Amino acid sequence: MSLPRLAASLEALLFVRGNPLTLEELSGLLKTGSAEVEAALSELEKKYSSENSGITVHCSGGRWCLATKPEYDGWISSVLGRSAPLSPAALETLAVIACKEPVTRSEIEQVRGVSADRVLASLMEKGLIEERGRMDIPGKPILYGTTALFLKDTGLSSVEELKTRCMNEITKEESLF
Amino acid sequence: MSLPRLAASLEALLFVRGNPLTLEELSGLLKTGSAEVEAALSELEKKYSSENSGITVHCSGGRWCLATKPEYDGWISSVLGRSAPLSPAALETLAVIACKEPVTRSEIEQVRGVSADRVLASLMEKGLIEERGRMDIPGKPILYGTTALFLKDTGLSSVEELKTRCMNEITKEESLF
Amino acid sequence: MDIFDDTGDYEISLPVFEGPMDLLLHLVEKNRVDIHDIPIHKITDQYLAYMNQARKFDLALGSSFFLMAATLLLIKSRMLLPVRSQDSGDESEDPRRELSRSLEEFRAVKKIKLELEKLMEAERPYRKREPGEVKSGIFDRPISAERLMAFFGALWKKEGREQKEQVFEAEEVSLEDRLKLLRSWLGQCREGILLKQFFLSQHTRMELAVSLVAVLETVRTGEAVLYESMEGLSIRRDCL
Repeated sequence: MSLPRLAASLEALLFVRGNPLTLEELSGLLKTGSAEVEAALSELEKKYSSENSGITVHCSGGRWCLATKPEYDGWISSVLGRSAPLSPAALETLAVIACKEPVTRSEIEQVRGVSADRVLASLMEKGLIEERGRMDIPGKPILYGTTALFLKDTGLSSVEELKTRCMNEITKEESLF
Repeated sequence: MSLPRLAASLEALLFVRGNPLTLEELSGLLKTGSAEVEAALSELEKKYSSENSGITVHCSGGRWCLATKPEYDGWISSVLGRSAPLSPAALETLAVIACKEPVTRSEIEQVRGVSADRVLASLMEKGLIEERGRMDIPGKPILYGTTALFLKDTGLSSVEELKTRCMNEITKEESLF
Repeated sequence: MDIFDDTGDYEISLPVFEGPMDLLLHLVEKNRVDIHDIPIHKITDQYLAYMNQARKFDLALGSSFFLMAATLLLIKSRMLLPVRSQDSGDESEDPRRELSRSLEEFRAVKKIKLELEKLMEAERPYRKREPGEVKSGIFDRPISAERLMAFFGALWKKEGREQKEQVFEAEEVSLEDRLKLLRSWLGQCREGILLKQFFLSQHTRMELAVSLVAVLETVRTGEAVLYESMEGLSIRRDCL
């Protein structure tokens, strides 16, 4: 397949699959080497940047997808509305869950020192966390964990990546002393 | 807004919104006249056709959306397999229409108990249903019916055949009890 | 209280803390003390001072703040007790140990929270496609007549049942019925279906409830397995 044709196929593929895909997945689906896929991705990137285009290829967490260009964010938000950013309490709860998943409500409350009822409901509603069954102890408390949407919204490839990133940061800071 | 800029905004908007939009809706969202929107749409169309692009603007039933180019259909189907089947909602709506055609939107919604707006647009755009004139009652609601493509895709010779087969099946089941 | 407000101006509002841990960590960092050797006397005083200030400012503090205050006072009183000689070598007897560990954990969480905020902020402007009915111009061909009939049949029965409901005002949804529906879905979509989609196709609470039982039943008998797909929790027929 010629490069422009491969790039067009890639574009169609990324468009149909709304979810971000890794280079390996793309290479598998397109039945071509990852070097070719990379070339096609940068071909697309070039096309979107050179033109007056509202969309672009976006990579985060090692996964590629089509997305609107950031400079249109303000405008799209004004037209379609934007979801409110998470409250500090919600972010903090999400951090605890990402850290310890699967985790019960009482464990979360212990770490934060405050009730987590409402925050959990709101995070569930936003689709950022989900129930992961129940713990096998008296009372059978619900276990919570993060979702695929959480990864999509943060651009992380896995929850482990988050931990690694923070650990590196902590080690870096400590080595300063 | 300049035409290329408007076209890019339109592209971003159509991209984010998964569902097709009418010219009036687009004009309202873009806060510009429908003539300008039409110009921007044909600008996009031109851009997609002149280039090696995998996607295009697509209009059906008076609604616009971004879609993959028809020539990629076979390839995407083979690559993604059954990843883009009709949604259960679409299938159910199709069943209602096949059952009662010609039928108005409000009749469909009455049977299914949910709004049929989006699903109808999607079935229209897939060419599985079509408008069959309007009912002669106040409001003159559109009547919907299945298309020849629907018969081709289901392998049925007529809609009556579906009804007969279904009736037979139900009778068979009921005779078991 | 200049630990909270360097200007000393009481008109300026007090910082708001998410919880007692948040306040405690703030005090530890403000005083630049070692988290493993907290000057409990000083920190407790400052903690209580904040609570006093909060009352003056009409800031509603949750019961959790009072619980922590009690814990701090307890630790403080334990620290005042003379250490018995046989215990002196035992480090684990330090009443502050539990608190240090909690604070350390909370500090790690705060770091992750900041990282998350940064990541989400960076990702937000890149809008992805909203899931819609129209994924592309393509769809599966041919539509199996059987699959359509399954819906057809379900609808037929539903209409019949709804009429019955009007008479008896009771909803009858059999497990068998839902199981059959689920199985027909599973049979048609061998690569699996989104649980959410299946549940959304149910129109009444009773139908929904029985559908859930149907899902659990198929999982229990090993007929189907639940798995995590990119779109969410899904179910598919267990081919093995």
